[in-house]
Amino acid sequence: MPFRFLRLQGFLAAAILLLATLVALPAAAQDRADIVAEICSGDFAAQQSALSRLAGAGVEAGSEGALWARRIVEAFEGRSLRCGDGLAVIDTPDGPLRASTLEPAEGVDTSTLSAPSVNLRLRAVAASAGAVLRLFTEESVAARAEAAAYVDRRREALTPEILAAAVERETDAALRDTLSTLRASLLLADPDPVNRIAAIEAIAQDATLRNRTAIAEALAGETDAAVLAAGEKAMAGIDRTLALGKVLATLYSGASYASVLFLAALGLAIIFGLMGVINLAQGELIMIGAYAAWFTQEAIRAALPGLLDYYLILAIPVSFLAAALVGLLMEVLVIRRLYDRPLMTLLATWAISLLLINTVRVTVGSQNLEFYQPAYVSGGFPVLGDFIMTSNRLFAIAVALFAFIAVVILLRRSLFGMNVRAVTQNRAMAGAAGIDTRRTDMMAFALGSGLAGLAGLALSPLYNVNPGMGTGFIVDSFMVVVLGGVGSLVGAIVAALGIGQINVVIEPIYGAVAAKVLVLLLVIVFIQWRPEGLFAPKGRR
Amino acid sequence: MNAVTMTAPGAQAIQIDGLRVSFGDFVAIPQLTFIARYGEVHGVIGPNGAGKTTMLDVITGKTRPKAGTVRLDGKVDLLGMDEPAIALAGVGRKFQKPSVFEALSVRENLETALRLKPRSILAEIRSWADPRRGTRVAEVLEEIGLSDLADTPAGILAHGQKQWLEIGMLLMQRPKLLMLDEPVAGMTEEETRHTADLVRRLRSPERAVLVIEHDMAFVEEIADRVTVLHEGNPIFEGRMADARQDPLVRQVYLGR
Amino acid sequence: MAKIQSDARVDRPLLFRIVAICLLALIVAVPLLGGPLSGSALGLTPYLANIIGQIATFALLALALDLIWGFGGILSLGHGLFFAMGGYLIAMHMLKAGYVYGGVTPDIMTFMGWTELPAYWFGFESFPYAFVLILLVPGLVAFLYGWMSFRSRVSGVYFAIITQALTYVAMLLMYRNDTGFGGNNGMTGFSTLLGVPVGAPGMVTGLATASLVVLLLAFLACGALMRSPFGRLLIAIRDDEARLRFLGYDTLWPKLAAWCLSGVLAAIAGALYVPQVGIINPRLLAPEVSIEIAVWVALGGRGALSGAVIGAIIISALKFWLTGFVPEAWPFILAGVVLVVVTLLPNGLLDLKPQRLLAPLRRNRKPAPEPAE
Amino acid sequence: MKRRSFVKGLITASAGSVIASPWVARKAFAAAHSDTVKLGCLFSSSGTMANIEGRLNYVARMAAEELNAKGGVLGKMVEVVTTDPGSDWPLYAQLGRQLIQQEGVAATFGCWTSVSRKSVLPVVEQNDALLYYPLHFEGEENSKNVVYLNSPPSSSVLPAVEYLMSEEGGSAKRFFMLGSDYVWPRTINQQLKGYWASKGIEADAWREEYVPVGHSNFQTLINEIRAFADQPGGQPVVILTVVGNSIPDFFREYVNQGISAFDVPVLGLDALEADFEGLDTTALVGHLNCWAYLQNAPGARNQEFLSAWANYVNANGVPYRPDVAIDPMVSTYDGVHLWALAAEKAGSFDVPAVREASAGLTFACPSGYEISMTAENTYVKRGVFIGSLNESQGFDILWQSPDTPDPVPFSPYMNA
Repeated sequence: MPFRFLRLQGFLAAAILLLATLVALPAAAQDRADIVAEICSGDFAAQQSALSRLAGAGVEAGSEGALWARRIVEAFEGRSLRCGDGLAVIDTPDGPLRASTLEPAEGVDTSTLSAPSVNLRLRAVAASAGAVLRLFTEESVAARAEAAAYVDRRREALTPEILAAAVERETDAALRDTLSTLRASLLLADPDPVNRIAAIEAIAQDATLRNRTAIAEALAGETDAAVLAAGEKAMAGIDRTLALGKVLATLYSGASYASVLFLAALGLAIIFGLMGVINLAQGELIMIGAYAAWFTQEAIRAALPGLLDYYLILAIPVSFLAAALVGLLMEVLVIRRLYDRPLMTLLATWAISLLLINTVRVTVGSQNLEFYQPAYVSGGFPVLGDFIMTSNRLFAIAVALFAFIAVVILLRRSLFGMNVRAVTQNRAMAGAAGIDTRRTDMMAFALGSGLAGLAGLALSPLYNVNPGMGTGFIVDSFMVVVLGGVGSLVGAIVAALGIGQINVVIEPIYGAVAAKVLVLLLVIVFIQWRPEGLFAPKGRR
Repeated sequence: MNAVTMTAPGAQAIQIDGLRVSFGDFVAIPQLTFIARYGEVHGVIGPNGAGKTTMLDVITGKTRPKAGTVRLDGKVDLLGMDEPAIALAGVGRKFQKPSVFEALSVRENLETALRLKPRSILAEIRSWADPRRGTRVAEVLEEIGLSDLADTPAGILAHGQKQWLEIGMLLMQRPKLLMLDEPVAGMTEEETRHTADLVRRLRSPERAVLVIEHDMAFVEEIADRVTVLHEGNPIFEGRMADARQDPLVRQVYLGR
Repeated sequence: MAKIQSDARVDRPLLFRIVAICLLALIVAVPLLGGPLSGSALGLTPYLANIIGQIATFALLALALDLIWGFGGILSLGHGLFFAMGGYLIAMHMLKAGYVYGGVTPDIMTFMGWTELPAYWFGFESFPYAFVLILLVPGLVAFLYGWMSFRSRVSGVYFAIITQALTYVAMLLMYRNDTGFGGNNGMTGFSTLLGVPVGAPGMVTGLATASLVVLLLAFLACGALMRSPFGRLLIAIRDDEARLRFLGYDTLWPKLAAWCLSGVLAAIAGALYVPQVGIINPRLLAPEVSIEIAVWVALGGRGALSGAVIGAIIISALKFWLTGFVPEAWPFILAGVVLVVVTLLPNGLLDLKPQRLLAPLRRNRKPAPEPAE
Repeated sequence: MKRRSFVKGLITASAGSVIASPWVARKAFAAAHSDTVKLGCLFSSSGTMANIEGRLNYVARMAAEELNAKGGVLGKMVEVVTTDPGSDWPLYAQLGRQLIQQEGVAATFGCWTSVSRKSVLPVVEQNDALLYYPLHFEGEENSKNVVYLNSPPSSSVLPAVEYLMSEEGGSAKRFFMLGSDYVWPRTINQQLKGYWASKGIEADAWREEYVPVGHSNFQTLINEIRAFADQPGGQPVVILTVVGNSIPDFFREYVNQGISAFDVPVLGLDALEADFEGLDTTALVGHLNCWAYLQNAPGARNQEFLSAWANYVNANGVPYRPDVAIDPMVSTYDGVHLWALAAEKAGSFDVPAVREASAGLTFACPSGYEISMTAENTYVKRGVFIGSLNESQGFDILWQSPDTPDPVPFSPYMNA
């Protein structure tokens, strides 16, 4: 269509003109001063164009220019670039530097200058430009690869020309391929259909909904049959991956929710399931575990800051023991007297939960605790399509598995486990056989409490940690234990997975509350129908 | 010690055929056939886990078997009925642990125990104050020897007295089949002797009495006939004196 | 006052009479001191009259729970559900009546963008209709749930936990605005009750007196019922349900009857409570609210009607006083009370007979039995 | 220290129970201190709102100390009576009744959520009392018994949304509204939908979702946000009206799923400096909020306020951070001073007189604006800030209004 072609030509001409100005500029000192002045101008459009020019600095001026540009961009982003009275300096700990020359600015009082405000748009362009400049200035391949991955996501300051230059300069073969693909993907509106097809194929390599939308939008005005065919094929491929990713994401969400439920319920499965004690303070033991983790973090921060990254691991015994100790005290002081009166235990443990919540509240305070999030519990990694595996939930799943295996081994293989099972099956016989049943009760209660503490640790990267955090878990965890079958650990894990999975399937359709309501009602009705739960312990009831 | 004379067998009160009970993988009773007759006191003995209590659970409707039949008077199929219906059909059971209504007086316990067949519960509780009921209560109080304690709350009775009260509650019902699960467990010698007297008096042509017990001497004293159960199988049936001589019984139960 | 029959099993005769007489005295005193004599030295401020009225509804609620827990041995940790039902139903009546007759648009219509109230609000402007529903809806819910649970022999701690879960479910549902009962906001801004503006001078003392009257009537009626053969049957169920079944009683129906009665009483308490506080929201369905009801009964003494009433009065009066005054201390006091009762006074304050004051030193006291698992 | 106040509480409680009736004690106390005037506080120091709401008790006390240092109001010392409604909405009504009827406070400062305000409203109206409410809110209410210290949507939310839709703000075209399920988010979103409809934006450009108050698991919802954002139709934004502890929970999951403010910026209408105390905000930089005060507000008046707060925290062992100040704190502070000004002007503590004297009063707010009370209703005219979250858990000012716009209680977009 000739008209369309003309328009495209016009667009291209404009683009080339713009490019020409871009490429021709940044070398001279005067240009640098101009760019800085534009950034300081406070005029949105001027700031945007200045940042784009900075991004192109590496193409023309090589490393030296790129280094300067990077310095400016980072100073702008970090708000250490200060402007005022026709002056622009970078504030550094060693004193201000003139922005255009990076020479010390003697006698400039930075407090009279202000940082230009960085709105979201400018920040995006600046971040993109910064990453582009890292491609040109970083020495290590890894750092450049990291920058490449970043510009792949943030393309505001990216042009095919810049990438072409980057590809040319690149020494690492693998990274060069990555950059070439990236460059190809920028040519979605290229006049050459071959380039457009290449762009579609490059984009389709990362099968996300966002990229599918990009291809679909590009195809909207497409006339070339080959490009259309390539686009349809690419979109079909993305659709398949997305569907698979969605299934995986649902499974993962379900598993992660199940791990939370299971962790919260595991201690209860011991205390209620094996010992028959209704512990309404179970949620507060979770809270104690989380607080113990926080105190560990603070202790490590103070004493061994180098190990701070590992505090969640180091806190495992601390959280476990802290909650176990609280549980032990509960058992010795109160619960021991009430084994024959289950309903009174219920009230007593509720009172203890009230005490624990409020003791923590008046001693530590009611605000959320600040947790340092090491790399292994923050962020996530894309797996397939739009499915991102978040690390904090992965951590919870790992701890849940670890706790499950440890408890199974403990109960099946250790003398203590044998004692517990003997006492729960026939208290009198176990006592006659020489087992100290009181001590066994005490230890089993402490174990159940300790496991709740462990749950607190594992949930601290996921939930707000404050004195009331435990109250939300109690109904859910009872439902898990009762549904699974009292006394059955396998039952608890199956019940948790079931509840978790059903929940995440219903949630997107009817919302979080309806999902929870439906699941709870299902469990309640199920228990009416089969009071012994999914996995009833075998034997006479 | 009086030897119990063996009388001619009466009509079958309860008849169990081909009974099989299992819990999950655990088979409590593989295949049991058992008969208790009117006019007899029938003792059931066996080591722990022999399936004695399980058998009572099946008869009273507490446990559902996997296979087999349980008939009362040769015609009433108890397996299709729930616990209250079985009780109303004439099966009374005393639990191992004394089970009385602790907050009610001895008299009220007995009044409550008289539950008549086709009436509604509402009609029943209205008639608790009926004078005719009072007569029956007085009889039973006499029978179990608690007349003096009639207005005492059951909760403060001694262990043995509670057991007798519970037996008395069953007597109120005039059951066809009376089952006593370890009636003398935990009793003093004096109480045991008193209980033995009571149980002997319970023998009547309209009633079959089934006693499950660990105490050999007690069984020997009261039972006309004993069945020895081992892992759910009857390995002996006959007189207690003969049971003591039986090699198989000696091996599994007495032979230590 | 007519002769009050007493039965030591149901209550301590003297205590029962004392409580009844005190309630009667309050019924006379509150309207006098809150009305004509409000200016005198002993005069009641509206604030205090209101508190007395609220506490009366709590005592009624405790009475309801004691029927089923103290006498039937069935612990419900979900009585907040019935209480809230009564409250919501009366609130719906007051809002709808204000809307239809007074032209006051309920907030919920504004922020939900509704032009009319949902269909299930139909007829609520009529008090008789609302009143019938206050008896019917909780009764029906109690019946359905009780029938399901008792039939499948869910009992003891299972029953307690499942009632709690059920209440929790109701709370989640009611917190949703889409459910149509005001969500988190609940209902407030009532304008009239039975044609009288809620801000009218006699309203506070009137409601308080009404609550006291209902409490006294319920107290006497429950006392009579528990002394009747039905009460004895209920006690027999508590003491040994299995024994009773093996004697030929189908325990489903007596339990169900007591459970429904208890639910309806709790709903009546809720219907009296909400007009006095002027707001209801799903908070009443929170698990800890229902547990607190059980604490009242446990403190006063299970299985004694006067105990339940006294327990509710003591704890809620303490709470009213302390939450405004030393808020941090209240949870500690409540928790302390529970722990002391549970470990040292298994039958609640009723253990505090003069001759039992040394009781904690004796080991072998027998707590009231709990139903066999 | 909190602990000390607890011990003191226990002692007082046990001492108090010796005295037969609490109201006797109270009357005796009041008689002995007849040279004081009482102000009541209804802010929760426990429950889901405690983390942010609790600090307002202390600000009210601080403002009262300032008044007392200058000789009190009308010659009387100001005494602040605090309560703890425990984030339990009906309890606000109960305690409000206690403050007004039993304590006889001259004015009450209280409530964060609109639910709690709606709960107290009948109480203050029936007793003709004054409630100073320090939060920006949904409007649609104009009671003569409430002083609305903060802004209705027309002068807070709408400017911020307009900014997001402007070229500079990122030309937002599509909107994901996520809120806690109660009156404030519901009403705000109603108004926004009316506003967008009036701009000719189609209904398929927005989505509306609600979670229960206190909701913590945002995994599924953030998946949905991502799916919404990746669809065609232009720049998406999230209008976040969740409250309390849900705010940090939301942002934590947002970061973990790798969504940045560049991709989908979040306008957190209730998000404050204090909500991010427990979070590492480096990955959250650029998300937005809008308030009538931000801690980074320029001007000496703000520095004065900040150092007064820091001193007060350090001197009294207040369990909150000395270096964090949030809008509702400033609004409460303004409220106490506005009340004092009105009482001085009226020459009386009587509610009708104070209310009448309030019209037209001005006060130099720490935000840097000269705020003033409207004459035709009990709203306060304030400036507006749009903030952008920075690395250090604070908000940089992106935009601020040139003056103090007139508050519009009833939105024209409400049922549009």
